[in-house]
Amino acid sequence: MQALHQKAKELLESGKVQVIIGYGDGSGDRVRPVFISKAESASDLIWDDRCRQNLAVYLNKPEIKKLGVPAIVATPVVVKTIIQLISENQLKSSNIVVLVVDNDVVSELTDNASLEAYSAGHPVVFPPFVVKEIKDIAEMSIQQRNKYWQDELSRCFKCYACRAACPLCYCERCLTDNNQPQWVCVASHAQGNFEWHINRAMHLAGRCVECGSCTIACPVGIPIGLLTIEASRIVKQEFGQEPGLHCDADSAMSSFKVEDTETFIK
Amino acid sequence: MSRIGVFICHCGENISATVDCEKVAKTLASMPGVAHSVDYKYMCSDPGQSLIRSAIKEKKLTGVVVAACSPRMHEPTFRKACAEARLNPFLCEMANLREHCSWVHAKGDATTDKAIDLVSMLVEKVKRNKPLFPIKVPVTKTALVIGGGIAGIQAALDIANAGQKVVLVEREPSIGGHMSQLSETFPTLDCSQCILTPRMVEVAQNPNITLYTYAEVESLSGFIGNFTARIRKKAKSVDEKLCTGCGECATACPIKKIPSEFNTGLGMRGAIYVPFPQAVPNKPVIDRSRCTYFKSGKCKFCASKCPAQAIRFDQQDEIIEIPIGSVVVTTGFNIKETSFFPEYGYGKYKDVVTGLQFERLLSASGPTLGEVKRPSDGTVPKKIVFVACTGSRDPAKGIEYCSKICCMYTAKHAMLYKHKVHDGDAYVFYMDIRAAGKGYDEFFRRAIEEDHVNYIRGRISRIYERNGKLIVRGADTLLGAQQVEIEADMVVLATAAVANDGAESLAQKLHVSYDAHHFFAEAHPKLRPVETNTAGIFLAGACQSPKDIPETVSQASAAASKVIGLFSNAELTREPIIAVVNRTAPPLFSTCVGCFMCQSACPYHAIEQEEIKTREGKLIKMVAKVNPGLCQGCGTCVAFCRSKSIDLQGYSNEQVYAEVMELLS
Amino acid sequence: MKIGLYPGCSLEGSSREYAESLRAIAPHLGLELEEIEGWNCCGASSAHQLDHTLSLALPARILAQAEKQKFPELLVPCAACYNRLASTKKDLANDASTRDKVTDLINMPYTGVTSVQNILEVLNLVLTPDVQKKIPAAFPHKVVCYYGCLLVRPASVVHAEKMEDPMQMDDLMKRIGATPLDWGMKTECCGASLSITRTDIVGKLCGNILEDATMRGAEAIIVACPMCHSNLDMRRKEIERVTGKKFSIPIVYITQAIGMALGLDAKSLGLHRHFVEVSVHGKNKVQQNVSSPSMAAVS
Amino acid sequence: MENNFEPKIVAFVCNWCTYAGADLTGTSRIKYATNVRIIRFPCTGRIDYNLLLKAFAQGADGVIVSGCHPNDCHYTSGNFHARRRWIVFKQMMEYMGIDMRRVKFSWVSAAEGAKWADIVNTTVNEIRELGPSQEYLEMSRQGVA
Amino acid sequence: MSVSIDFGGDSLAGWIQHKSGISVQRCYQCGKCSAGCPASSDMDFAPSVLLRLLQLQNAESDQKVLSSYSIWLCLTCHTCSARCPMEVDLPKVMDVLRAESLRHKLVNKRAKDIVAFHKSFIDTIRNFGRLWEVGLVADYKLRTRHFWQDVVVAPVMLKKGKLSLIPLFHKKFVSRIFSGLRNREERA
Repeated sequence: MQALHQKAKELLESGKVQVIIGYGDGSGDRVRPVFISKAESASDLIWDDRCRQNLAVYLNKPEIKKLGVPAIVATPVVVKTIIQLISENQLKSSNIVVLVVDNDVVSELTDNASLEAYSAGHPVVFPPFVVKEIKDIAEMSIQQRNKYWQDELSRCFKCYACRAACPLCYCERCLTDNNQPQWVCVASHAQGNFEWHINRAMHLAGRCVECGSCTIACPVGIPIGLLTIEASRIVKQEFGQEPGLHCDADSAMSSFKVEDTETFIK
Repeated sequence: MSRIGVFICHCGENISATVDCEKVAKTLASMPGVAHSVDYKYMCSDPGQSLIRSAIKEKKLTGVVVAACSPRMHEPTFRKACAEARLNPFLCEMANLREHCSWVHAKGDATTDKAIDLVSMLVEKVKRNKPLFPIKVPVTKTALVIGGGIAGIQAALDIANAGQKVVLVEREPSIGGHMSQLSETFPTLDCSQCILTPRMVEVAQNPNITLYTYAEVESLSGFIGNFTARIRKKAKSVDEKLCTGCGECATACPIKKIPSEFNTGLGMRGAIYVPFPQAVPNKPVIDRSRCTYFKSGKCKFCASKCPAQAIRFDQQDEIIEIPIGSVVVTTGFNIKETSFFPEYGYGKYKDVVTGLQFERLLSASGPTLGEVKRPSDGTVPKKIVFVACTGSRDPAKGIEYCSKICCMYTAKHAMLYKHKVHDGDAYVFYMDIRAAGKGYDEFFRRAIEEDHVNYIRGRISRIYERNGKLIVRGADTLLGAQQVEIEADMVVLATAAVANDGAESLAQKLHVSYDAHHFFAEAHPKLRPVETNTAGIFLAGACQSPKDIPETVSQASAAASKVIGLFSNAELTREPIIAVVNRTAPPLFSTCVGCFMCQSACPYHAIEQEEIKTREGKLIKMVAKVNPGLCQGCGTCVAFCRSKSIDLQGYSNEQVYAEVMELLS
Repeated sequence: MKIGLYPGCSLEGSSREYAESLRAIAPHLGLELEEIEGWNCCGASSAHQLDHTLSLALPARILAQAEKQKFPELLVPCAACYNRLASTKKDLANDASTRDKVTDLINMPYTGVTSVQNILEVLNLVLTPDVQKKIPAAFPHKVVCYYGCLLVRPASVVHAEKMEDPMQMDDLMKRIGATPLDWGMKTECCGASLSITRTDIVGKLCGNILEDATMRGAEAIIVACPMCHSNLDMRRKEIERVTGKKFSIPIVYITQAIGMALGLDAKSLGLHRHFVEVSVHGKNKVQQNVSSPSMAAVS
Repeated sequence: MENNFEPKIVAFVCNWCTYAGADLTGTSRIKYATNVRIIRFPCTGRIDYNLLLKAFAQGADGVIVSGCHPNDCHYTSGNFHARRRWIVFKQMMEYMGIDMRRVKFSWVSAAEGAKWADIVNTTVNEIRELGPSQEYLEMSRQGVA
Repeated sequence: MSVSIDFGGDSLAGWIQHKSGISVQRCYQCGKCSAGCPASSDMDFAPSVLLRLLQLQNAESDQKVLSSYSIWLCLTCHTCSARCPMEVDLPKVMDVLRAESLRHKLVNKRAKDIVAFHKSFIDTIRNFGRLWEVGLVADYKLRTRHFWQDVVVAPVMLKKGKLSLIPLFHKKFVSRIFSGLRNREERA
């Protein structure tokens, strides 16, 4: 942690960055995101196993953007998110300092190549319970899946916490806020919820970096992350493309290969 | 409030025989927003059209639905009628009651119900139609022709002779291309250089043509009528204005042993050279990668001998930018080298040559002055084997197509060989003879019947050298695939014609499509054979697929006529069915967040990145912007846009949504 | 370098000199050979001529055994065995259902981790410049390298670099001071699978090979395959009968050539087992003997 | 038992291939079931999956999506983009428990008039077998209630 | 003369496709395989002619193929497939053809020796686990009654220590494979 504090201090003092997005102590045993603009507060930063939230979500928030050039304390999934954001023209590696901590050594990832190398070396590993959920659903019949999701989604009341927590949901006007035409029913009944969630999955297909922020954010405990994870799984299986690996990759869903195969188009 | 007019056509009895047209008109009349609904026997007839025109005026219609035949048939007719009544033509839609309803269903309520559905769906759509106006773009009347082979020469001359300006860019030091390397041409056996070189000179002298040799296209931006080409003029190291083309420099150059590209490695050239005596321009260039001065800083023999003092060692590459209205791509082809063929010795046998090398051996201007001699020892081959389909039609080697020219030039080779070596034996191994063309089959028959060339149907398995002879192992498939072994003095491989080096990167610079073999793709194989999918860029010759000279020249003239046609207008008019990115009030400016997924989705590279800035020039955001000159209106971008910030005029989100909702209401 | 060894049946029988010479040169090349335990025949060409499953099961058992002994690499000096093992490995890697069927038959786990190496690949690794220093131009003979079929085909199995004109063996020959000649029969077939049943075809094919080699002025034909060796060496009578020509050129295993270059004695290299004598005189000279005395003794 | 159920089917087709192919069905006077209503798009690339959702929500029993064969797209590659979209959409819907047998994807060229009739008839028959669309409609009914 | 041979209701070509995934229809009769085949001149049908017969897909030509001598003369040297422009894996086709020829008892008379040899070979492996050359040749001679063949070579081989008269027994290593295969056949 020492190294992290030192690095943060240097960055702020040198004026290279104006804000450091990192983790700090929260209430109880929890950690919370902190935004440090003063060198003397650098020691508020913490780094341990509890630091898992995907802080990249703050990078595109206007109130954070206002603060100036940011440095971000990055977990592997944050690095992936940043790469994905770069590939979608939402960030430039030259306008951000990415700090990764390995064995109390802090490294700066300052260009696309170093971000990509880091991402390639740190694959996302799901916690066992997620692996189990994925497996359970995969083994269900289509009717069981229908019931499963109808039950789960019936709790959704369209608070859009999932949207707010997702670092890749950065549209300035969401599809749901568009009423000409009304693509997604406003009401949080079964149809409206279904429309919202399948759109979210389709929009994140081949983009979701599987950080799980949406599931954590859901106040009624719907495992909605599974939907976007599935969408990305389909993309990887069918087109061999994974998000968060290449800064100049075309999005899997807006590109194609002549050799793409399917069996259902007659 | 919409005031839609609905016009149900009986199409004689074509529609009314199975659809109750009167009922359709009546039902529609009571639909909200419909101000007028009638049926009539022939809507497309003059009285029918005037029915529409007068209703527009009298009922002050804001939109029209004509329910008749397929819009692919009469949409232009009815839109024109609306325009005549001063209703924007894009406020007129057609419901297809004939092809999609009356002709495919039996008479009955279900059919009439369907007709009602189809019409009401279009009524809901047309309520949301917006007036659209044809897009006009200006035209720069200069054509860029890329590649100075026979295709480029023909295209450039045709365009120039029609009074338009042409910029012709050639990568090599001279124009002429492969045709200048050929000996005689089938099926007439006229001398290739004799017919080509006058055309080359014409190019140089035509005031409408600007010729850049030793130059390449760096990039092309813009769109039809309004391209900008960046051209790199590679340093020739010679001041062309001063050079008189006397050739003293080439004589002076101490380096003499560089394999000549023009002579396919069978002859030599110096480091400063003119590729061949009839070159246009007939001025030398220094091959810097081979020049002693450029390698070691010493020599300058050429400069010391140049009477005009035209050598410029310090010359730099020059980039020029030219506004261009249209492009003709004529970059031609190449052939596979013998080294590509493992079973034929990986190119290690000197007397196994390609067809193009054999052309040089036959050519009077070639390294042997037209005498057929073995490259290894200079003896005259008495037994020679020609192998057709070497690499062509060979999926295992990655080339599944037919190279098209080999059957004919192989027959020509065998024939010319027999004419020159009377006591020689010529064998041709072939799979099929493809001699479709005027006088072609007769030509190849002559090789067999008059010149006694031995044609054997079968492919060669292997060639190897033994005692200075080439052992050729084949089979005669017309004799039960019996093995044939020939001890030949020389073997000529009709190797596959492939896309020219750099075709892929050029295609990417021009944004034109190309196939798996890097041949450029035509817009439609039959009906648009010289157009590309990028408006304003045309193709001719072997860069599109292997072809012979007559076909190449026809295509070049065709492409030229397309350019001339384009240049005959002061400006271009295009249908306004294009995508548009929304613009809103500040601070948002547009709901587009600039993820540019649409950019990779667009087949036409029509989406650009636009910077929205404050008045002080500070960047606020990047948004997508559609170039109306390039957009063809497929709408693929629209379906990708997550925030629905891009929409397609004529098929907008609101319009198609309304259609679905109405249909199932 | 330690490596697993699958000798194969021929190297225990009619081609034991191949095994002998390999074992003799191994220590000089820093090669430690550990023979695989309880190995069986790979099935050679007969198994796949008659029974597809058997032709996979026999090699699979060998590969599984190599895995069991944790050999990362397995040297298979016999070109025929090498080809069968490599092709089985490929088939099992590409087809899960076949793999299940075969592992069930052999009742051994198989994952495909062991890499199968032929003699040329291994020699290429161990015949290093350091070893070369010990043998400057010690084998100063004009030779032709005969690869036959099984070391170069099919390309999908053996990954030969230049299938129609392979150079690995030629390169090894250069390293021991020999002059490999270009010739026309490098990868032609000797007729191996008909060696007992259609000796006339074998005679014809081998005759072509011997004739071309002789015509080019080669002093020996270098081989790396027991099948090729026995056909070219032992079938001289038949070859003479079919072609009407006498050939005296000796057939030398690559391991024997390297052994001679290293100065090892003829006996340890098994040279005495050849039908066509390979005389070693003075400084490792390969002498062409005009008529084979041993052959004469029999006829 | 006679099946009196007449499914409602919406077809989303591209202008250049399938719409023209359906025109050819007409000019060839090949008969097919009346259950289908065609909505014209410039290209399959334009077809938003949300339109399929809306069609089901509005009570469609089946949907046909059809365009140019691969490599035949009037716009070069719109259908390739569409194909990717449908590959993901179909699996995603199935993951969420929606029976995608109600959606028929096909390539019908401008020359395949008979194929179009066949696709419509097959789809109508298959949807008739499946019965009225339930699962999706139930969701939208909840909305009404 | 034509007997009907059953390939599960398919032609022999279809059967080959089913068994090996190879389509004989890919062959366009360029003859490159026949041109390079070392055994072609001894065959009754050159390799490309065999493929042509298969392409015809009728019982008569299928039978010609299965009773041909060619399929047994194929040396599996892969020269054909290495150079085939259409990437037809002819050696693999030959494997299927030989299996079918045996199954339908159509083995060419002249090929009896070759089949006998392969059977002896496999029997030797079955009995000894490894190849015992003396045993193999003895077995082969018993099958074919070619007692005098190789009398010239064998004594020299013995003398030179290339043959061992006593086999080593490694049968246990392969007994499971052979019994497994037999069970499978019996089940089928």
